[in-house]
Amino acid sequence: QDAVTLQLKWVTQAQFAGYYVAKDKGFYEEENLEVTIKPGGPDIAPEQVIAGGGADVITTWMAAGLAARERGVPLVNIAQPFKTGGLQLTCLKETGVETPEDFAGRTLGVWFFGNEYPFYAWMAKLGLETDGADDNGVTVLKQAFNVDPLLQGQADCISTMTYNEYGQVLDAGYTADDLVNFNYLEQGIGMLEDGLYVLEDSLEDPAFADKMVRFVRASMKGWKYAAENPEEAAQIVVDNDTTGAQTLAHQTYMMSEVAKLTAGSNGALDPADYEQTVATLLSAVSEENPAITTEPEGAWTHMISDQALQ
Amino acid sequence: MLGQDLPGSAAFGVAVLACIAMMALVVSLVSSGRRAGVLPPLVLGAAILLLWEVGTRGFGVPSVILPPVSAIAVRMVASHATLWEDFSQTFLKGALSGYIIGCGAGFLLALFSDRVPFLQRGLLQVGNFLAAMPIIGIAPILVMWFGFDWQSKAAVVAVMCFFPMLVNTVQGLAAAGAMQRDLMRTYAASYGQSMTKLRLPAAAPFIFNGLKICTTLALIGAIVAEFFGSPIRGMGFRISTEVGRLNLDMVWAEIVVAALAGSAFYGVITLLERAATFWHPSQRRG
Amino acid sequence: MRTMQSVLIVVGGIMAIWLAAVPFMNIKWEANMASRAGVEVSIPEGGLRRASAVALVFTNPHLIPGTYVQEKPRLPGPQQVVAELWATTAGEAVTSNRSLVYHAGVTLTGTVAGFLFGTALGVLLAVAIVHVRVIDASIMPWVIASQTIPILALAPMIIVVMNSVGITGLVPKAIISAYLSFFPVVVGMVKGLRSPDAMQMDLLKTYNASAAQTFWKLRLPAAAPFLFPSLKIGIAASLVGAIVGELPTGAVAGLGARLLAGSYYGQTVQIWSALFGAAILAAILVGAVGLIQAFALKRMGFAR
Amino acid sequence: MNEQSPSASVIEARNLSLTFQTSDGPVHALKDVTLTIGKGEFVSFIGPSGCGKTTFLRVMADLEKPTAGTITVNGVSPEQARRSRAYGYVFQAAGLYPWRTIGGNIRLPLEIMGYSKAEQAERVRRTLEMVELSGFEKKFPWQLSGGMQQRASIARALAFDADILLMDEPFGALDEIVRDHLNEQLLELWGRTGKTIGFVTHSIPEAVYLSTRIVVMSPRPGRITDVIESTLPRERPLDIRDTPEFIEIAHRVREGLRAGHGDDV
Amino acid sequence: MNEQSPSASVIEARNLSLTFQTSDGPVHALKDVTLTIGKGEFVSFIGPSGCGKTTFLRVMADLEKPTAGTITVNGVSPEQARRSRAYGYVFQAAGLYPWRTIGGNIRLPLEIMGYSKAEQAERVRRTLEMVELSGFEKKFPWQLSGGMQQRASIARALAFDADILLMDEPFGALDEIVRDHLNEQLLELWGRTGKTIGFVTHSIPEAVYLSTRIVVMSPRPGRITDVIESTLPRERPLDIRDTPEFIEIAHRVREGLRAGHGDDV
Ligand SMILES: Nc1ncnc2c1ncn2[C@@H]1O[C@H](COP(=O)(O)OP(=O)(O)OP(=O)(O)O)[C@@H](O)[C@H]1O
Ligand SMILES: Nc1ncnc2c1ncn2[C@@H]1O[C@H](COP(=O)(O)OP(=O)(O)OP(=O)(O)O)[C@@H](O)[C@H]1O
Ligand SMILES: Cc1ncc(C[n+]2csc(CCO)c2C)c(N)n1
Ligand SMILES: [Mg+2]
Ligand SMILES: [Mg+2]
Repeated sequence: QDAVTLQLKWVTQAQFAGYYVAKDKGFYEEENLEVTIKPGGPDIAPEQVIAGGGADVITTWMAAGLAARERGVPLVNIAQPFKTGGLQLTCLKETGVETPEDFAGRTLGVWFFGNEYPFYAWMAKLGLETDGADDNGVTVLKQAFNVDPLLQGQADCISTMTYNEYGQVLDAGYTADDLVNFNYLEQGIGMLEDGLYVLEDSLEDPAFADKMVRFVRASMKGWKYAAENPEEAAQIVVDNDTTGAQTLAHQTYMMSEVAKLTAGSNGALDPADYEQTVATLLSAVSEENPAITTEPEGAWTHMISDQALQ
Repeated sequence: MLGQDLPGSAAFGVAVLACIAMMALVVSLVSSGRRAGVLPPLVLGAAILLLWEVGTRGFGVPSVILPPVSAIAVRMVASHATLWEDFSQTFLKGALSGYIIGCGAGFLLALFSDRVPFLQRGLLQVGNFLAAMPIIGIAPILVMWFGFDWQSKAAVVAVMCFFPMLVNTVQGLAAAGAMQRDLMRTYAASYGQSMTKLRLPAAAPFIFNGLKICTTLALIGAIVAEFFGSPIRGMGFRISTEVGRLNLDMVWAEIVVAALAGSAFYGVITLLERAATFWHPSQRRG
Repeated sequence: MRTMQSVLIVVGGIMAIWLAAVPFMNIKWEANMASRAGVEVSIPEGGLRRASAVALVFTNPHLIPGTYVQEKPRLPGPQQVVAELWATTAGEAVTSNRSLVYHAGVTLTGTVAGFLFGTALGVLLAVAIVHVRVIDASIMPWVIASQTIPILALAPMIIVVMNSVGITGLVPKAIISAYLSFFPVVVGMVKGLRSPDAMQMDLLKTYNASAAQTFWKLRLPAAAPFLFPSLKIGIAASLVGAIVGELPTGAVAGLGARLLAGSYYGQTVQIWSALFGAAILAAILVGAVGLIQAFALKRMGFAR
Repeated sequence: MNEQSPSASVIEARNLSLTFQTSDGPVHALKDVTLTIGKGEFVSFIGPSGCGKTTFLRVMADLEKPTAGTITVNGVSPEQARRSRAYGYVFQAAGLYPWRTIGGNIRLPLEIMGYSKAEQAERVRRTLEMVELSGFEKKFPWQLSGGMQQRASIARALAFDADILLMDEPFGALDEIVRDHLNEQLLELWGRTGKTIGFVTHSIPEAVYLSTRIVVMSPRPGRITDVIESTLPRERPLDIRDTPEFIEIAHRVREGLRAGHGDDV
Repeated sequence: MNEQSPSASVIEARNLSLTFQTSDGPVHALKDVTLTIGKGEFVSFIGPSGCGKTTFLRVMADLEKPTAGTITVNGVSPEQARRSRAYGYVFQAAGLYPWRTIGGNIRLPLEIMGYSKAEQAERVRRTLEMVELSGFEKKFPWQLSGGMQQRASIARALAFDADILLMDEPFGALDEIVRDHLNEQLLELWGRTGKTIGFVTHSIPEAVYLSTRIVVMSPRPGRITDVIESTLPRERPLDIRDTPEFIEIAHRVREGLRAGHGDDV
């Protein structure tokens, strides 16, 4: 069996259900692979892990992947199970925010650690400064893990994922009617999320390329199974969570929402989506926080997905 | 392996030899009996930096894992304005105010409990228990209570400093010898008099011990608390954000600032201690 | 006995303050939810956000009971923490990853491994510092400087870098623990090894004792009373190191992972119970060192 | 000058006992001690190590509470006497505060008792001269030899005007010549001021040379085995120690001591 | 028994000087000291505090290096003598190791010098008996009174067979009766073993009672001002101290001391 180490972007949750299902259901084994799935965490940068040789393949957001490429870690997208993104900005209606025009003077919660590029691109597009609340700017908070800042009234809007934090806000007692959501895709600054990336030169090794083909094939099988059997997938995720803190109810919710994001993808990257992500990043470059400054080259390949999905 | 890394390992070898030469110099200096002062640690530091620089460059360590020293230095110069902003946010606002509040509160409670001996025994036990507790774990709670800005960082620092200070002060107030106290009794000295003239001076070495422990805790507390939410400036914010962006040179620049600030803070307290407790055997020399 | 009594009073006092604080900390959320649910709530002019918690509590006494049983309180009631502690210890099999005992065990191995490692390093360094002048002159300032580096901020990178060379799990965590615990041991041990006074040293000189004999028969026993308090500080620091080492790799296991998971989902009660679990673990560890200390020092005749 | 009236008794102890409770069981430091010290007397306490000399002095000074019996100092309880600052006390070890200079140490009681600045300076100067330490006012204790520290601690007890002086082996750490000198000084001071002095010593000649009365004690339990009245005149040159009368008293003290020693070496 | 041949000199010091460099400037602890001690002699050193007695003894023991002059011990350098374990040393304070029992403390030099277990036990028993501490072998130092600790420290120096015994005020902390007793014991040991003894004391009677020669020293700088040969017989009962001969020697020592004291109190 060939060993493959996958580094996730975040903790064990249904966001990564496809991989856990493939492992649990023996899809990897069928492809003669022995896959180790390393959960991530708030301070684990998958790009750093792969650069240091701690993983063969990682999941990450495209903006972060391209940024890493510009900083000397030659990442290549080999597959894109997520067709669309779940990132949004969620505001409390009672604070009076209804459109992006209302942002000026507000406090917005943002995730950093390589997740901030879409936000800065958006603000650049809106022409809003990010260094303090006034007529022409917003106050940015580094939002930690949870939705407390919104519930405690410390921020007017916070970042949420459709499949996770948004559900937590609903769980806390607010209804969809109390909230206003700005989906990044709908705002035209959508960027590809959770793709699979490897180091460019490793693909030159045919044996490695072959391993990745089998890996992507089995993973997509896992995603398909997960979408069809959300309850079982959620249970598999909960079983794989070593902290014992995840609940089945929440993971089931997450699975159903994640399925919406993976729905349109067969695993191959759609070059149009790639172009859009790059165009957004380049068109609205934030001065202090540029993800990329020049058009990347060779940042994706169909070599693996083509073979995997034929 | 050999062929590929030859320039790297050759340079590394030269650097190792240079370090050995420097250390040999120090050895001869020290063993010749002359007072070498700050020279030996400086030489050691220089040797480590040299090995670091040559090692990272020579072996082609990716800069997203460990950048060479020179890159860090360049970054420090280029981003000095950001570094200063972060420093004032985290150290001047968060750490320092928390330090003053925490140490002050610990000291005052120790004084108070001294007047209520019954309370003191329990307080000390509970204080010892809480001092051993990983206070760092309360950071997410305090960020939730006190908001994102430096106030919550100050709160974390204050809580971390409180117990070491309390425990040390209480211990210090008990440090005056039985005979020294008896002397005060023979003078029928008032509580305040024996406090100011005997027990506080006798407690000073312990109080400074607490103050010194807290200098390192203060910086650590303020930085880690920023991991749990912060405005978009501060040393902890910068460290965690720039790791995510793979700008490791900036991360190390912040760490250098933190180490310099921490050492300076420690040094200042040590100087104060030396001035205030010159009489203590540990401070006498020659 | 009197100590016991006053400990109880202090703990009782803390409990009372805690209980009294709960309504004030949680009232806003309670009022918010109650008014959404159509319950009569008196909210002052200017809305809930601006309202003072004190005023809210006194104008809405009927909401007070609810503040003690919120699912995600700002400040959980003590009974909630105790219930959660009970449920996650007695209520789960020890081997289950939902059991706090299991997670405490994971943290404990990291702590103990790091502590042993740090103590060994600290003792060796102290012995070298005391015996070799060059080491004393060149290393001590760096030992102090090492503690001013925010290792806790570096911890994630250490773990990633170690991960990248294939070292995972216990070792990186233990290294952080060791880094934090070696310092108090070096300081205490150097002080202790240097504690023999000139006369005690001279005595051995008159016997023409070797350096090794001086070490085993004088320096080491003289250092014992200094070593143990350092070990107590060291093991507490070690625990902090293990917990912090568990934070970044949040998905794995241990009290730090519990803390993070609780934080990630806003489960305050879970955070508090992990925190208390850690405090109890700290107390047990320090207590264990204390027992060894009492035994060792008594055998050595230091106890009076 | 030294009008001594037997009626004015300064210390009156009746059936005084003091038992320390230790983990090894009770230690009877004092047992049934009865003693009266008149005004202006110079009483020495002598006895083997551990016989309760220090303890007895500490009871007089209200630093220790007797477990049985009664004691009055100046007609009131030791506590009241202490509060009215009736005595100066010299401890067995110098016990100077290391963070104060020699001058600062001597000034300590004066500050506490509220003397004026000028008065403080004057008294420090005067007592330093008395113990021949002028010039060392600005030095810290650790810069002085053990004997000099001991003298500074004596100066500290003499700096303020207490009627009673309690001294616990004050000259133990001094060599014979300095000791002789300070013995003379002490006698001179006593003659001049009429203080009542309680004095602990291990030296038989010293006890005989200084005292109007010598109290011999024995240990386990600590009790008084002999009280020897001195027949020496109040005026005592150093060479009085070679007179047969002196040698005779010293002999009696030695016999008393030896008897109390028992089998204890 | 005690065959003393003048040729066999054990200690030979010529023009010995020792200056301590301190932050306040140099301290001349010893200046131009010349002295020869023959085999089997009992030499006492007496002099005011700080005159260099301890320093001189420490130079003999190679615990301090002279800054000028020469000294030999048993014909070799002090360092070689120390390495061959030529002497036992009793410090001014007891200095027992608190983590060892009394027995363990006495065993310490024996362990270091590699005596067999059986031999160690035997010697501990014998020396404990000598200082009358049998039965206290298992006790820790702090469970004993100061005087008993001092005796244990003497036993420690006697436990192994060194030809030279250097004792720095060994009986300072003891009361007169115990002191008398140990003085007798020491004389008995000396007579029996023929050791060479260097002995520091503050007590004139003690010096006269014990010594074959008394070296009087004076301070600043520390030098020898007088060397008094004792005319007393080797056999000395305690009451020899009342003989005119004894009093005469004591008087000479006191005069020598007083002269050396100068203006220094
Ligand atoms: N605080 C205490 N606790 C228990 N026992 C004590 C305490 N203080 C003194 N003792 C005991 O009381 C007895 C008398 O002690 P004290 O100090 O009065 O003796 P002393 O006559 O002054 O002896 P020395 O000549 O050695 O100073 C001793 O047996 C001593 O061990
Ligand atoms: N390590 C040292 N550094 C500086 N000065 C010293 C040192 N040791 C001793 N002295 C000084 O040397 C002189 C002689 O000291 P020494 O201890 O020999 O005196 P001593 O005769 O033994 O006095 P005592 O009777 O008080 O024991 C003193 O003035 C002392 O202050
Ligand atoms: C400190 C911190 N940094 C980043 C993220 C963002 N993040 C990482 S994975 C993921 C998917 C949603 O669970 C998201 C949003 C976070 N939550 N907390
Ligand atoms: Mg006493
Ligand atoms: Mg001496």
